Amino acid sequence: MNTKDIVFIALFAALTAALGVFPPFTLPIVGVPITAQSMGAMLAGSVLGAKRGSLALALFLVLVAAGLPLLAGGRGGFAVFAGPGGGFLVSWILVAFVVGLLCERFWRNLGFFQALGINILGGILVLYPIGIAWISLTTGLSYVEAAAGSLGFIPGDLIKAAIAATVAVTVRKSYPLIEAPRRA
Amino acid sequence: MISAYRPGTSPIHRLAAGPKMAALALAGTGLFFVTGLAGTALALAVAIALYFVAGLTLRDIWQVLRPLLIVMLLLVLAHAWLNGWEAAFAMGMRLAALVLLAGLVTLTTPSSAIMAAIETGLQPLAKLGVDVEKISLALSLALRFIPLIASVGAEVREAQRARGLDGSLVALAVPLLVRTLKMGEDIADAIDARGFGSTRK
Amino acid sequence: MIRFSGVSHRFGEREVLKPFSLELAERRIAVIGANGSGKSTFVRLINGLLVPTSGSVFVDGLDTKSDGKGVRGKVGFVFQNPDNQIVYPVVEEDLAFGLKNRKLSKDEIARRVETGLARFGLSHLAKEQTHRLSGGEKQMVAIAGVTILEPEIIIFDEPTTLLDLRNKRRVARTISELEEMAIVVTHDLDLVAEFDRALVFDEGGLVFDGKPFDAIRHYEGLMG
Amino acid sequence: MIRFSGVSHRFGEREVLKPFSLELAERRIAVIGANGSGKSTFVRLINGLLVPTSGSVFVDGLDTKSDGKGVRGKVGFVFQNPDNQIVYPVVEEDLAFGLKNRKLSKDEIARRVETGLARFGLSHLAKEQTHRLSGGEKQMVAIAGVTILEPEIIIFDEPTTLLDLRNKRRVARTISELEEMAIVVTHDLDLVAEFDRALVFDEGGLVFDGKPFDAIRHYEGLMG
Ligand SMILES: Nc1ncnc2c1ncn2[C@@H]1O[C@H](COP(=O)(O)OP(=O)(O)OP(=O)(O)O)[C@@H](O)[C@H]1O
Ligand SMILES: Nc1ncnc2c1ncn2[C@@H]1O[C@H](COP(=O)(O)OP(=O)(O)OP(=O)(O)O)[C@@H](O)[C@H]1O
Ligand SMILES: O=C(O)CCCC[C@@H]1SC[C@@H]2NC(=O)N[C@@H]21
Ligand SMILES: [Mg+2]
Ligand SMILES: [Mg+2]
Repeated sequence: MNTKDIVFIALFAALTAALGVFPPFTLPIVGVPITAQSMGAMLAGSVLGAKRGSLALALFLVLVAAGLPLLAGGRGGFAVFAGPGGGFLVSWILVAFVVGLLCERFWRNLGFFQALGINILGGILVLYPIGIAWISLTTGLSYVEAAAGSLGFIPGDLIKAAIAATVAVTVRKSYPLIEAPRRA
Repeated sequence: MISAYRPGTSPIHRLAAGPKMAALALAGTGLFFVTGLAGTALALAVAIALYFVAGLTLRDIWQVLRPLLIVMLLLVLAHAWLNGWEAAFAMGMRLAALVLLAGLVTLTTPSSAIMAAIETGLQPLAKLGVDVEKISLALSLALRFIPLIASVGAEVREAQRARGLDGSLVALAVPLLVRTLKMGEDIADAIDARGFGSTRK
Repeated sequence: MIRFSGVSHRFGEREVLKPFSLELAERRIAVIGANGSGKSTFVRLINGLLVPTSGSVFVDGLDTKSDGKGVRGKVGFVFQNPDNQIVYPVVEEDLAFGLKNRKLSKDEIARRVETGLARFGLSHLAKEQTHRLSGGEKQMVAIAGVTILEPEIIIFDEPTTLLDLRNKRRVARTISELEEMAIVVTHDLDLVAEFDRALVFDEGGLVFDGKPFDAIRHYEGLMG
Repeated sequence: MIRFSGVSHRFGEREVLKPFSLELAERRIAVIGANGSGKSTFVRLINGLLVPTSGSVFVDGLDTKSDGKGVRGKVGFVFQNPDNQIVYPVVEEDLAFGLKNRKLSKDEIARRVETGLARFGLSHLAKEQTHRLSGGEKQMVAIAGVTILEPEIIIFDEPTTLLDLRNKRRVARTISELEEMAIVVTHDLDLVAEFDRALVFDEGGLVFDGKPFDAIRHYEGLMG
């Protein structure tokens, strides 16, 4: 890991924090906000790949845990992890990892639709089961109720995946930071 | 934006960042086991009292709670509907106490002290071969980058506005990212040029 | 015509422009002064990128507060740091950017971009990645991207920073040949020696307003 | 002493420095030339931030290719854009950054930071957030952050960009008073008029090497 990797990791942690300028909108029932910040995880994976991407999100969450008010709406501290959104938050690391891994795998011919598919897979299909389980654990809602209450995230998350995919393919052209896996 | 720190000389201010954060973690975990109305009300009262010990005001308490108010309200309602009012109030008070305690640490500790405490906390990891120096560089850089990215974002938007495009977020994302990455590359050069690390490829 | 009426500006606690009133109508106006004296803040008020914390700024009668978009249609702005100005990854795309927002036809855009590139000696860089350009090359791209929009007033914040002699002269000539009104913030005193009027700022105050020759003397006096 | 032996450099297809060999030992060396002529590339080869695509660069006998860290301990670098040079959120922390990498004691660091701040007239900004500074203030912080490391050779890439007269003079004085060898890339010809030696680059080639007076004439000839 050289200096550039460290800088990029810090950059995407900061970028995720900067996405917190968009005000959060809290969904009723589950009590978890719709936030632009989950796009930080998608972007980090798509642009930096699995390792640096997931470390960027881990770094962001350390800063949040340390009490810096970096979550949308100016929240931070341990309390947010104990709240209903905590499962989602911690899983952002996994989202960046999965998205990054797949982007690396399909790097050679990564077009918009591949990138979109990857971000939906990582940013929704992988993320939600864990996030919803945590909601149900912390709020006393049943898993099905929590899942139903989380449906409201889907439109926003699709838009975020589309933006992340657009950025991923443009940046891949002008600023490739991921290396394609070597094949025999 | 990054630092909510309120300078002061109270005992809570003078407490070192490390112990304060450790106490917060302990209290946070402990609170999970407090479920009754009386227990949670006591916890909330203690949290509020600590604000006054730190020389903070009701206004500060309000400012800490405000961003979470809607969430808490909704949660309490949902909880009441499912598990009854008593459990709902207990949960609401527990959450408020947690948030207030976390906020208290942020308000009474400069972020540089928080950073330093994290770095100290990481020291044992050095023995396991983790490069603590790199982690602490990453932490500081992230803090430096938040306003930098925000200002790059503002500048790109400003430049776009100056050239006739008002408020398209998608059009913002690509140039923001490319500029940020280029900036990252230059900053990495500057860091190396100032004698950090050894590996370079 | 630009009119400042009882304008002052603060960032948070800090007053970076003390109250002043002013009318600007000359074709070539220079703004000089020490680092941090408020020059950039002053010119950003003109195209409504900043709105004054008190008082009002009018451009051709339009209030920057209520009609920012209209004002920016009249006032072009070349920023201090070209990196902030360049919004697209490829040079020719970047030049086309402002034109696209004007909803011109594709052909028209292509034609203007070509002329613009040629005018600033950038034709050979048309397909280049903007972030790979040298400092001076970026500066030229930034200037081209604004003049191509043919605004009525153009503000230049330190336009000759980073430029070599040839490009400096090119910019100086470009500014002198502009039909439009030009307001130039600069530390390059030669550039503005022939201007119609010069303003000197110091510690947030407008401390001199007159001919460049006298303004430069005043400024040199301040610098000790 | 710096030695270039059969060095050339390309970015991808593009040859930005044509093959040349050179030795540098003078105390004050200027590098001038057109935008995009390869000046920044040239100086980045000196501290190993770039490794030449062919040939070798030696600093006091150390090969930049194999001993980058050693070389960077000897060669300080002040970059063109101060925003990208400042690493820490607070001015005094940023000045301390390079010193921390040297593993100096806390007291020693604090002492040197204080001296460094005073030397560049920055003491009143010690606790300021770096992103709040004006362009010129940032430039001074960037310069202070490097000179505080007391390297043997300092490279300045456009150090007076964005500075007002007072700060320009301060930088000129700082450079002239340095014990260390200084290599200055600049478009500000006054700054280097008294230097010991000047190199002129054009289109990737080293086209002149001699006294500043003659170099400037040569350069002005090139600029037409
Ligand atoms: N967004 C901001 N928040 C707080 N302070 C600011 C902000 N922008 C500028 N300032 C401060 O306002 C003062 C004036 O800044 P401005 O950029 O107008 O100076 P300037 O005259 O253009 O200087 P320079 O010649 O260095 O570009 C500076 O001291 C600067 O630190
Ligand atoms: N990383 C890079 N990839 C591709 N091309 C590059 C890269 N860096 C520089 N160049 C190109 O190499 C050439 C020389 O660049 P360099 O930055 O050395 O010029 P310069 O003499 O310092 O110019 P200026 O006076 O404008 O700063 C330029 O044409 C530039 O576009
Ligand atoms: O507390 C927070 O600020 C964030 C909690 C997690 C939010 C999740 S991430 C996936 C889903 N999509 C959203 O927009 N919000 C939730
Ligand atoms: Mg300015
Ligand atoms: Mg250069």
